[in-house]
Amino acid sequence: MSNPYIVLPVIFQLFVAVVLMFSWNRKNLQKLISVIGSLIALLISLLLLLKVNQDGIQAMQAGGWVAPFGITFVADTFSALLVLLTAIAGLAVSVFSVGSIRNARIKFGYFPILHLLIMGLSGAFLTGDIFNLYVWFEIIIISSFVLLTIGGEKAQIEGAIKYVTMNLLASVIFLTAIAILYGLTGSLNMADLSIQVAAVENRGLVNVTAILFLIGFGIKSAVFPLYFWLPASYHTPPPAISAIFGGLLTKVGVYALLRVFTLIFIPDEFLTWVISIMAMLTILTGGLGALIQNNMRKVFSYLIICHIGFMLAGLGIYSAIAIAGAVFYLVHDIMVKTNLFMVSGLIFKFKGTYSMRLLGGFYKEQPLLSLLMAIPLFSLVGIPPLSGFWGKLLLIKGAIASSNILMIAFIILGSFLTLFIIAKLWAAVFWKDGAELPRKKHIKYFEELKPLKKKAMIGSIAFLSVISLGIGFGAEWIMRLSMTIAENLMDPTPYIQAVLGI
Amino acid sequence: MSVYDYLYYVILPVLAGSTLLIFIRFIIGPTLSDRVVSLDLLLTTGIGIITIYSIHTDQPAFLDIAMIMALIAFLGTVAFSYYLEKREKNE
Amino acid sequence: MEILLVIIIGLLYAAGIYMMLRRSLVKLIIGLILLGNGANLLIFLLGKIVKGEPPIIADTEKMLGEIYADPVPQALILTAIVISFGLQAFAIILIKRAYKVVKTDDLDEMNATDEDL
Amino acid sequence: MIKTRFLSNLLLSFIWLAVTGTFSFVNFVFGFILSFFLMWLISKEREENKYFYRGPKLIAFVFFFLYELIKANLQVAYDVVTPSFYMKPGIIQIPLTAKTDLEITLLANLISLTPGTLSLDVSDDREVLYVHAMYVHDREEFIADIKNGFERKLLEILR
Amino acid sequence: MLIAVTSGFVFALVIPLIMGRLKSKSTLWAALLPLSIFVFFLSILPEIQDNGHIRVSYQWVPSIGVNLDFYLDGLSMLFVLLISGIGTLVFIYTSAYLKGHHFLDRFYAYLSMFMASMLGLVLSDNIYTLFIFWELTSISSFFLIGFNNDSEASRKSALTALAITGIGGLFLLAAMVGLGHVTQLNQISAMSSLSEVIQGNNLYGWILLFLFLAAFTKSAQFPFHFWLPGAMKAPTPVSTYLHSATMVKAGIYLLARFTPVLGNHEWWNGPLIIVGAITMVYAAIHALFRLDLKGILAYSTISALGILVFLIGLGSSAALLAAAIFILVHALYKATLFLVTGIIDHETGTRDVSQLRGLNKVMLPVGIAALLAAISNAGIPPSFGFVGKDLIYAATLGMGDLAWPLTILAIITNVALLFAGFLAGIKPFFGKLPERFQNLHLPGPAMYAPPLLLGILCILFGLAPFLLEISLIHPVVAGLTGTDPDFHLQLWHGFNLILLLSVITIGSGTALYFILKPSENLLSKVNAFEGISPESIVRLISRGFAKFSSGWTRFFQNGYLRYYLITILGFISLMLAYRLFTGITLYVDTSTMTTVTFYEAVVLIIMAVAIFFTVFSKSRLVAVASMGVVGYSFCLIFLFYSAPDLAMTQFSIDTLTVILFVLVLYNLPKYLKLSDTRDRIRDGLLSLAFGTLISILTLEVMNETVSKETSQYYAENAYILGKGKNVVNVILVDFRGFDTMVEITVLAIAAIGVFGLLKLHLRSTEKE
Amino acid sequence: MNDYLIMGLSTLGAVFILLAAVGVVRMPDLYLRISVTTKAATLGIGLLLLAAGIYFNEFGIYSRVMAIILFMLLTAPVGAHMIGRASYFTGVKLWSGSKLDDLKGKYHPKSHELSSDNDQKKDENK
Amino acid sequence: MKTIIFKTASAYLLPLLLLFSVFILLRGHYLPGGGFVGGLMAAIAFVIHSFANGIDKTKNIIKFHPGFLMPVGLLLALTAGSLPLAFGDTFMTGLWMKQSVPVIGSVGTALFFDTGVYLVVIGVTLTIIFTISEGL
Ligand code: NA
Ligand code: NA
Repeated sequence: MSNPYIVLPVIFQLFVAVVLMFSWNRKNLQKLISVIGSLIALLISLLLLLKVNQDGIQAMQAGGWVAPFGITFVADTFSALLVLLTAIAGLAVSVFSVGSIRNARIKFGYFPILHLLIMGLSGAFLTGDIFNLYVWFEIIIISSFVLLTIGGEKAQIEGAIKYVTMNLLASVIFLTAIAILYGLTGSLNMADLSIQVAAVENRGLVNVTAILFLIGFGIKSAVFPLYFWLPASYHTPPPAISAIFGGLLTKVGVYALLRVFTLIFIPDEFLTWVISIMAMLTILTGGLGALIQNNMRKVFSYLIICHIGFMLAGLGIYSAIAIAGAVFYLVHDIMVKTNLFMVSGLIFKFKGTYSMRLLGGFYKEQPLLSLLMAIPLFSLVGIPPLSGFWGKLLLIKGAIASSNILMIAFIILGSFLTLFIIAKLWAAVFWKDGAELPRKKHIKYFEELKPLKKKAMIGSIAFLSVISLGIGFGAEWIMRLSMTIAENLMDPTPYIQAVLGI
Repeated sequence: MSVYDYLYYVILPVLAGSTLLIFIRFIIGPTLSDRVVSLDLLLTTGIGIITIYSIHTDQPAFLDIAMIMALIAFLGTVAFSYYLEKREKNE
Repeated sequence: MEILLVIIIGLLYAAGIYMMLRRSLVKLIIGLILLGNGANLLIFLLGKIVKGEPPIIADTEKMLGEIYADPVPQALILTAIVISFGLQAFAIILIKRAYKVVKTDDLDEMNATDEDL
Repeated sequence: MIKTRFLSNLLLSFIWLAVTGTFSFVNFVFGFILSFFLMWLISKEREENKYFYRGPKLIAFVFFFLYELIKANLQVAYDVVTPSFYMKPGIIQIPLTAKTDLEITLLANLISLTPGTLSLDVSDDREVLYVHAMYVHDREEFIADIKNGFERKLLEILR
Repeated sequence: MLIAVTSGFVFALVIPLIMGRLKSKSTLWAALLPLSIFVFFLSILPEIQDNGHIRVSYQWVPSIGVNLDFYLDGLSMLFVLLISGIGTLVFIYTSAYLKGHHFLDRFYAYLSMFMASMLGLVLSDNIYTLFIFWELTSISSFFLIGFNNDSEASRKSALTALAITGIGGLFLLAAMVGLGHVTQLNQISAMSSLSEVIQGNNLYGWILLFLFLAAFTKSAQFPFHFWLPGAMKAPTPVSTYLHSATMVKAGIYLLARFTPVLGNHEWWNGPLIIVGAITMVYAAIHALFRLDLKGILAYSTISALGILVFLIGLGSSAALLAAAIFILVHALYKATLFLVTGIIDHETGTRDVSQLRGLNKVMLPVGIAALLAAISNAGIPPSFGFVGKDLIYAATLGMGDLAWPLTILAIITNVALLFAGFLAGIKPFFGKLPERFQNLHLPGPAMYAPPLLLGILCILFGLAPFLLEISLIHPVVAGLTGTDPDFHLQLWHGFNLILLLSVITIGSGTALYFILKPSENLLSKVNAFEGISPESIVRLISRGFAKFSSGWTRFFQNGYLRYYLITILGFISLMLAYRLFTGITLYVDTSTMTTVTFYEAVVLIIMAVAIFFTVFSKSRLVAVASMGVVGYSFCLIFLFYSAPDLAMTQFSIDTLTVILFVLVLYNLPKYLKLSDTRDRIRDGLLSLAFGTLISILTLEVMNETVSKETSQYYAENAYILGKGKNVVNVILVDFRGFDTMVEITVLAIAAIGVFGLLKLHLRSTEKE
Repeated sequence: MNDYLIMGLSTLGAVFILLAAVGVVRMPDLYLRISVTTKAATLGIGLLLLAAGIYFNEFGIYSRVMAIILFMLLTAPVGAHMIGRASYFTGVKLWSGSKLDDLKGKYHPKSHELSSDNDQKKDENK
Repeated sequence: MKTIIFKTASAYLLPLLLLFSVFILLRGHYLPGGGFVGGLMAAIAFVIHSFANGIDKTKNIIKFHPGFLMPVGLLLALTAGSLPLAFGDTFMTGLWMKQSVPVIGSVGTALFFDTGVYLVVIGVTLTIIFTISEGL
């Protein structure tokens, strides 16, 4: 029952980070280690997913202590899939960093921290212990905090302050919730909690605790009205960092919401109502925000919020099909958002600005690259059969099945706004004739880069684009996974069984 | 009166009362130095409370905390002095 | 005692939040620290507090006696304290850097990232 | 040099025994090895090491000093508790006979530990010690007290 | 069939590669693709005629029923032939029209992608793939409309078109999902038998609404029509292909396709008739005042689309027949007129009708094509248009009580359309050729042959409607009505009311042509009403929306961290309060609590005062020192309550934190009181509320009995299994060692971060 | 016997601490407060620790108690010296009843170098 | 700060505190203490020294950059955690030597793990404090 290798994706990243720290001042060696490490990590996660797919939910008791006494790691399809996606995004960002991160940053620990961030994400996905989840969240916060501020330019600092304040607030709320949960049940193991919480007689207290979790994770996943940190910060760090943030940080909050609100708390009517309202307003807020932005990265930042709303909608509708939709959308979004921030970074390397007003002519100048960039852009829109479409389809199905017309209206609104925004962006950045931009001294433009760096940047974008295309055209595979995941979430018995052996 | 009762009903209250007095100095200041001095003294008194408490509860393990406090408390004072001097130099 | 501690917890949360709502970066971070302290005390309290019985197995015994303080919350708080320390340390240094770069401690003057549309 | 190091090492090993509270040979050996390692670790600052061998004498002096401490404490206590102050405080410059770092430091600390007096600073040329005192009835008398009391006794032990 | 659909996509992908390689100047060969598709489908026409339909199915995403189910019946066949047939001509035309254009390869790519999507759309039997292809038509048309992407107007039109059709597409998705949910089927062809089930479901209304929105936006129905004239910014082949013959008809196709499933219900017929009627009249009248040839054609197209919606709304078999015919009629003459317009534009450089005259003298074949199309458009015998118009009147006249009002609307529309047709097809070619056009000459056959061919077809089908009747129209109507229809298409019905109406139409239309001379003056008068046009209303709405967006965004994302926090905390407090006071009976169980001793009380008092001092102190350092006192008090509480490890750790960390603060703070600016009293009171109340809520919550949770299972396990096994006597430490390094591992990693990251934050100064280093 | 010893020592210790506490509140200037408190408290704690040593009466505890006392003797005066000196820099005033201030003007205002500067004293004596 | 008194005291405090920190580390499994507090003590020893003598002097005493202790400690902890994998146990399973060692008691992976914590904490604290003091 206990599979010691579940935790390998996590441990391995730590190992890579340690090795990177040992090669502190040797930037080229660090690049090599990072890329090779990410590649191996990708392999490991792939094997893990295959294993889970084949043999069902895997659990591992750290230290060999019987659950619920030790820390449990659980790989079900959901977590294994997310770990795999993290590894994919990690590899892409690692390669992209090789091309785009300047040496000064590398000399100050960029790569080790990147790997520790990925470790934190993987750990959060795999852990089966609620306090351990908190700990992983903290590692995510601190590493993202450091990545956000490394180099410490004005904008970065300002963004980081907002970012970290609200995320720490979320942590405190999360910690408070854990304290109360422990006070109610005396347990920390999530599978055990599933049983214990159900047995608590004072449902009122359980409901209050649920609220705390909702808000704690809600802040992390940047939902309305808790999202403010995201648009304030995501556009400030170097694009490689934005990419990993945009792809994964909020998603881990969504993961936690989906996990906790299916395994530990079963939302009552009020809660699903609240979640639904939050989902709708999140979609609205993200969409409206993106609509008026001029900075490309801000547009994507707001779109993250908008699309988090979609995922939250799945939870609000709370049916297997809707949750499958949220999961599918999650999968798609991780790949695409990571890619889009890299795309914006690449465009910046050419033009030296993120401003859509100033940008232009990219299509004329770089037709093939434009075509490549169109893939993530239009995948995001969900032009069928690109990847963004499928999750939305499931969500609408779920909403229809529960006759939730209002939710459909908001999903349509969100999709429409996304479509319009991306089309606008396309028209502005790619179609429009760009003005002659002044060359900025502190930017190393694309044409000044070494060929290897050029290839690294384009290659990572292409890599994720291909995966996005794969998700879209080979939707059946992800669809089945999402369905399995949704079923497992809605009926956690196998999960509990795998962990507690009962 | 057993030694336990004596420590509990006489010594601990005296120490606690001293703490309060010292804290009053902390509150009224008026300078930062005054506060630092009273903070230092608070910690020292804390060590005393811990010592008595370890007798009262028959837990010698608590003495270790006293030991650590004795070592570290001093650092705070040093840091504040460091600060005061640096600030003075900068102005 | 518990009731008093509950009041202290409420006070810590309130104070932490009040400080976070100030305009000074220093106050903000002090607020975060207070808030973290509140959460730690909450964990401590909800693990049911016991006087004078630390979870240390006596020299002659092989397990804890009948009455002992719950070691789990203690371990959790230890982890939480240390983690918060890491974050706080970084945040405190951020004050320094922020002052160097932005030349102010006033949070209201740190809005550039939200303003440019 | 080797001798001083050995003595310092020995002293640290004894402190180890005291701290751990297990008075066994094995523990002593462990403490010795540990101290040796630590000494090696911080050994760059060679000049400081020679002081360690004076450790035992130092501890002896500490016990001797307790007497002075209690006596002075009572004097101050009286002033603290009684409503009015009898004190005549001030900062006084005391010329130093003590020359080495250790001598000066010990003297200063002992003065500080005595109630009513506080070593504020040593001049950069190590000529004088500035002391804040509560009862300065006469400057010269005060200086003489210190020089004949603490400083002389201390130097006797140290030299 | 799959090949037919996908070949377009594949072609789209490879064409940019091929075209670069082939040094050939002519790109005529590209037309082979649509041509072969056309031929292929023509070849299976007899099969449709015999069996009614062909069905092919390929699995794609079977787990949710998204499969490539293709279903070729009469209706699909009609569209397929239009798409591939006109497609062929457009491809040919393009090879000349855009000859030598820098991005011709891309143009072909988009065009074939569009064609493939359109084919997929009309062949799809699966509700989801129907939507997928629908969206693909929108997106490929976006690229086509915006093809001249350095022109701002062009980009704007592309955006508008995409916005309108895009949102419609999303509604289509909702409608389709709804249908799928109600019927539990994915294949449209299987749904007609469930028509009553659907109409009985409470989602029926929603499904209709969504479907209509999809169809109306795509087919440019009032009030969503305005994107279409804008879309005329596209190169003429695009206008021809998308905006007259095919894409705009997708909405019509959709309505027709679902007539058997959703139709025959007042909720279906009513809205369609009303919207169709408004659209056809409104747009027809609009067409009267245009100067721009393309504008005229655009509005007349909208009007024609209105007629089609109107006919489908009428729902009678006569109406459906009329619709089937009119689709074809309109496609033929409108495509011709567009192509002609393209030639005129291409050669003369203007599309202003008031300036165009006498072009017959320089480009006769084009003039002939235009004339033929105009005749068909006018419904003058023996054109195919005449057949169509007759059927329309027949349909309206068959509507019982409403017959006359509807017929009159149809007449008004037709009169205006006739005028528009004349204006576009006749006016430019007759009269005196202006001087500046003297040197023009006829473009190559690749350009004039396609319109000419279409123009000839306009007449040919009028003369011999039977060519189409059995082969094509019959299966279409059979599919739409679900019956075996009995009709005969013929040019001449004898003298009857319908003929009279036709004569009236033609007469008044022709009269109008001679009376009404479009001019700038007139146009500007009409434009005075622009303010209340749907377009400007939508523009107003979208401007309002943009304002709202910006207001909303700035309201929330206002840049002030403290407002963010207030929002978040306010939200938490509300939620907590609601749940606490509605779900829990508050009580406090003091029986299990420990007593307070004097020294504890002192510690708590000190702590409370220190907290206040931390908050209200006027000096940073004092605040920090007070915070230190709070921490040290903590340490004592931990000590009293049996947590020596915690006490130690808290103490050392607290000291370190104070040291860090002290080291950082010495060079900060003055610690000012920055917020005013009102703010402080507000924040104070919020904080107190939150603190109180947490306190109450804590009190309530303390009443619960905790399971001691976990701690009991640790108590029993820490030494026996974990070999340690300090249980907390055993938990930290063994039972929950993983936490500790992560914890030290956090510390390491923080240290690296601090190092980087203070040591790394980017400006002074190399370029990024 | 031990009990009385413990009670006696702890009483003495507590009294010294109380004295320090009263002193810190009552003394009129910072230097006096430092003067009074550092040692009184150190002595008090030493006595309390001694009481604990006697109570537990183990070698390990005695040695630890001695270690703590040693630490305190080592750190307390240094701390007092540090804060006193720093306070002098920052201009913390002496009590008005102070008799003399030899330190006045001896610190170099910028470098904080402290001179022994006997000239000044000679001047004063004249 | 240039004060002989502090300088001299710090020279004595340094070895004392270091010794003490090892003591705290080793006894953590049995009594309050452990790697974290131990590590902090050790770091504080150096911090005091650096306050008295300046960062450069302290850095000279330590033979390597304190940051180097972080990967070393992490690696030690990681190895202690992974070692059981080689014996077919899961990650972090405690392995113990059969016989207990004098002074230290039972020696097992947990001790190495705690030592890893100890080293990391020293490295972290010193890195932070040194970095920030250098900027002063
Ligand atoms: Na904390
Ligand atoms: Na510890």
